[in-house]
Amino acid sequence: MSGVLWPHSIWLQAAALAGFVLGGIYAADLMERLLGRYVAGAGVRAGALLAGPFREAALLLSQQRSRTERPDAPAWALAPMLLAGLAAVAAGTVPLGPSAAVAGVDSGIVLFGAAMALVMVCVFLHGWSANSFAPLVGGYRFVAQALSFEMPLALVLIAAALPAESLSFGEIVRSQAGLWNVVRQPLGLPLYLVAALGVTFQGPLATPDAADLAGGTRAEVSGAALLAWRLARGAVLVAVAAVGAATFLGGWSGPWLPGPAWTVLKTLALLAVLVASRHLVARVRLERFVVVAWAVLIPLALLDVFLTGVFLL
Amino acid sequence: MAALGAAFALLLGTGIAFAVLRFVGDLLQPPGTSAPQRVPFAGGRPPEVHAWSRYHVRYYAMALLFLAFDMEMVFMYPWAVVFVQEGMKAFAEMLMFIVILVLGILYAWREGALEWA
Amino acid sequence: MSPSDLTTDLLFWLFGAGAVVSGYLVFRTDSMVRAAYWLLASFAGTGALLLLLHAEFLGLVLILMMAGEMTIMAVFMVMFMMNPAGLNPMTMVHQHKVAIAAGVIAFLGLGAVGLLGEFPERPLPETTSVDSARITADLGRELLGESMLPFETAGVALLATMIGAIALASRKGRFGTADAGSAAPEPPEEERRRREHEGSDDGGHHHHGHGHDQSHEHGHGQDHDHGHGHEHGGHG
Amino acid sequence: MGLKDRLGRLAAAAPAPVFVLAGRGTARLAPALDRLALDPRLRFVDSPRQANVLLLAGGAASRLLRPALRVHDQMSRPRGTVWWLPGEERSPAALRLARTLGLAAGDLVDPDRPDHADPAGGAEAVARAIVRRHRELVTGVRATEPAVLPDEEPAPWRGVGPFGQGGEGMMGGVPYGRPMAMRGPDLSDGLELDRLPVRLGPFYPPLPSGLVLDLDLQGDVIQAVTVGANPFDRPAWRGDGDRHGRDGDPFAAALTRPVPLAVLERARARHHLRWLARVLALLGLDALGRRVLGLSLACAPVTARVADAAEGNPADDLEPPRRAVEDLARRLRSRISPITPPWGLAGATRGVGRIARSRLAGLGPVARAAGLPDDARSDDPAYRALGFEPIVQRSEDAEGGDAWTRLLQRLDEAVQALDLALRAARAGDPTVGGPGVVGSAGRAIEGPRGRLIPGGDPPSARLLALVAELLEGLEWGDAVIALASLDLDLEEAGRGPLPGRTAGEREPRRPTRADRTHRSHRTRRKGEVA
Repeated sequence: MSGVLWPHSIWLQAAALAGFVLGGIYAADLMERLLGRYVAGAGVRAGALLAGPFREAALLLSQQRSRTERPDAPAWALAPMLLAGLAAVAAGTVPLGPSAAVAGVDSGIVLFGAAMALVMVCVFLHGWSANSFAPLVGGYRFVAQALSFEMPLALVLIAAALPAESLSFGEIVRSQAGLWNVVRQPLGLPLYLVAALGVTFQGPLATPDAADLAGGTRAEVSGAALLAWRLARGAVLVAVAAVGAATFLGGWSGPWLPGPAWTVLKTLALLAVLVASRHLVARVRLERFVVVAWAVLIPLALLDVFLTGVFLL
Repeated sequence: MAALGAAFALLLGTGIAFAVLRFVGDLLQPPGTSAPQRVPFAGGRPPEVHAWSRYHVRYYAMALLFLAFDMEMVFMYPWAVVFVQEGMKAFAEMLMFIVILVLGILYAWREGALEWA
Repeated sequence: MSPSDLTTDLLFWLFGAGAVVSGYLVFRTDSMVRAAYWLLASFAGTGALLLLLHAEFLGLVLILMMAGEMTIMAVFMVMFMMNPAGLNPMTMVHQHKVAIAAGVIAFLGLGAVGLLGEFPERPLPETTSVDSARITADLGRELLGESMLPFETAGVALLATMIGAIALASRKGRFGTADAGSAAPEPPEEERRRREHEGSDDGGHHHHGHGHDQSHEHGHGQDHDHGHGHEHGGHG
Repeated sequence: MGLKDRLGRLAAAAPAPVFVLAGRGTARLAPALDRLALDPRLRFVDSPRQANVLLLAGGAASRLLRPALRVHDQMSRPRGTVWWLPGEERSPAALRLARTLGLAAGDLVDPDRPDHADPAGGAEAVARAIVRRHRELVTGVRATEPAVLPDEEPAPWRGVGPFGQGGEGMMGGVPYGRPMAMRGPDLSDGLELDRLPVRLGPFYPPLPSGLVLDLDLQGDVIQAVTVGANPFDRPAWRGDGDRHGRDGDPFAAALTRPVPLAVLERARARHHLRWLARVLALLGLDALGRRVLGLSLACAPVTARVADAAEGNPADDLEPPRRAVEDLARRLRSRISPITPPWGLAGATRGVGRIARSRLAGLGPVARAAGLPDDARSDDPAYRALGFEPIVQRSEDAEGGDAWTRLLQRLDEAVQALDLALRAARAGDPTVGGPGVVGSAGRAIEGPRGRLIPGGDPPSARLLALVAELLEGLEWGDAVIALASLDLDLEEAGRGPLPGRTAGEREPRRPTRADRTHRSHRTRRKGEVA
């Protein structure tokens, strides 16, 4: 059955993955706009809403890319490219259906962890390279944030790997055949979502690109470079949501619908949660977040590993 | 191996696609070169100095804690794979891990090293 | 030679050369951030070589760890080095004779290990499908079996590292700030004389004052004051 | 049709990205500006890099000219300008500037011209002008505006020095045109790294409009603060609004003649909600901020003439915003039900921007947020007749008052103000103020930022004097929130002494306190506020 729904050709698989990620970016943008309009108490026109992301993209593409006086130009150019590449790798580790992931490596959670660790490099470079005050502060903010969420992110994935006896996401999904991890490891998903907000610098953890820095690392960026940055960030968001769906919501498993459809639906559900925080939760004070991440989130993640181990004995 | 190759191809392919995006943008609208346009934005006044400087990070103690923590954590990956097979032995090992990590955090927290300097 | 072998060879040379070249560029760039990330690129190339050797887990973990650690290194180097972005060109290499000698000796030593050391003769199976999951599991069993003692020792050593790092670096503490009751160190006599002699021509066109700017810089001189950067590079 | 045309047509349908420069007299344009902020055809952006249209709102104060031109030149192409220029600001200098920028007649919108006036206070005409400019730019109908400032490096560096990049030695010279930051003492952990001098304003969106700050930072912690000269330098108070009687400051008007209490309280509610919208946007909750901004507009009719407002106050329109604001206040306060958003506001603002109580006398909501029952309305018989009691935040520690209590206080006061306006409508529309308002010993008018005493300093000037001390030692994010929590208005601060003395005494004194620079070493602080 899955063979019909999941193409064998590597090119078709890559195209399916690209469609999945691009569609996810579009859906996330729509959800953010929709919720924003709702919270603002403004009306919605379907046409303007649906065309919005494309118009925005066209606007940015027809705008000049700005430069600063003495930027680190190669690093500035590299940041969005690498970020997008990492997002693609991270999305590639996720099995969309039962038969395969595009890059379903055996050490999937390590590859995902490595990609998310390198996100720190991208955001830091994006802030550093402009040689301007606000982006610089934004870049340094993200380093503090990343050093704090990376441990819980890795630990909850390790906890999910325990019952699967494997580091691959395919096995992690299969290990949830009886009961999803969201029930079996109740601490996992909430901790993962906090870390996911951190790695996508979204909502309360949008500290590097915050309004109090006039846009932070984006403050000096415009045109195609800004479009690239926003697309790359959206791609990370989709990848992180897809990994969450596979790790905690049973991935492709579900009744009635074919596997990939379940992956898409669950990914959309997590995307909605991540995106909703943008309009519902105020930005945190970074110092507070760092202390809370180390003093509360990491111990909770360790507890998650511990409890998982106890249940497996 | 094939999967790793695919991951590498994804990294490379996406990177190239974004490079093309940038190139197309530059074709449509060449990037700015004039001196007044390149002045970093600070609300209408020019900066006095380069922003690049010996930047005083306030979380250096936390960063050092991370270094040790990171190293400790990677041991957990291979251990997680064999946990079910090894049973009690692996559990005891895990306990030791968790105790070490929690002790580290506890010490850092008591010393106020997590707060920013 | 099958196409897959050819690809592997090509990738080997690509990553190997990439690791060497980016390792070289660490010392040829002026910017601390670039130096740190060239080193990261070099490590990533090495990690990719490990991947080609089917050590999937080790290769990926190397990249995972180095991403965080090179960023921390970049942050610390920018914090403590003069001219951190390399706006004024400078050389990152000092004490050439000693450096060359150390480099040659290290290369010969490592090369000797590579050429003369006895490695287990376990060629990869002919099939391309190596069970890297099994390799990771073997590593796990090793950590729980014969290597348990060194492994646990490493764990305790890392705890000691955490405590030591915090005790040294953190100013705050339960018993008051670390510098309470201590006096600032005096610069060495000759250093002070040199500063006075150099006077005000070392750098300031603006009001932040050159007077105290470099008084605590434990450097060697104006143009090549960057030696300590690499001491930070060692922890990787 | 080429790719460029297709893109242009698609981009033309997107909301126009606008960067707003608030010039002189924007208090008058404020209601219409708020309408523009809510307009779905426009999108206000945080940085000129991302804007296609620069909106100059108000007159060109001389100290704002050069900064405005710099921002103009920093915009990415395609760029264009729309100037919302009231008739009385149409000075020769302003017209010269318009010529320099190459503005066409259609790019100048005059809120006083009959064909530009509309029920939205000119907002519609401006929005249309911006959208037209945006469409012309992205479709290539009109050329982008060229840079105005000379194409000069900040300092000559090409070919200078041993490496030809202007630098010398390790840290010296002007590599690529600018020097490097140098080391200096640190307030926090004593590690002497670089003190980065950062020159901000007057158009830096995280700061109050017009505020010019010279900061020294170590990392993101502020080491020293110098408040620059106030760019707004017009001493006139226009309590009664412009010559059309529009959009005056009713609080200032009440110093010279009676003003209906309901008008004052409506204006107060609107003022506080407007402030709240800005703070919410700074904390990342811009969508909620837009809802609050909409509520603020609902509190006061846009073109309310202060002079006419006495003609009855149909208060029915106030009930919906009152309920909405009350609901928001209740949700923010509730500790038992963290079920409803917005979340995290307390965490983001608690403990940020504390000021010693002794410095807060007469500073209205900021003082009351710190637990001081300081409210001029308590002494006013008209308010007493309506059962007015000042709202005071009970703060746990004596040196209270932080951004969080200020947020709650202003929300509470907005509800109270709407309540008072509703009650006033039922109680025969009492008036407040008039020539009987005398100096500090007696009665004063309670403005939205504090006590207005005839001939005294406006509250913003007194708040401005607190800025330097407040910001020192704060992390950047906290500093922005602390500053916003004060609710500074640079134009009010620059206007000089409040009206209300006898006519002969109103010599046009130069604004003094606000105009002087405040160094962070404070010598003349004592007794200034108390």
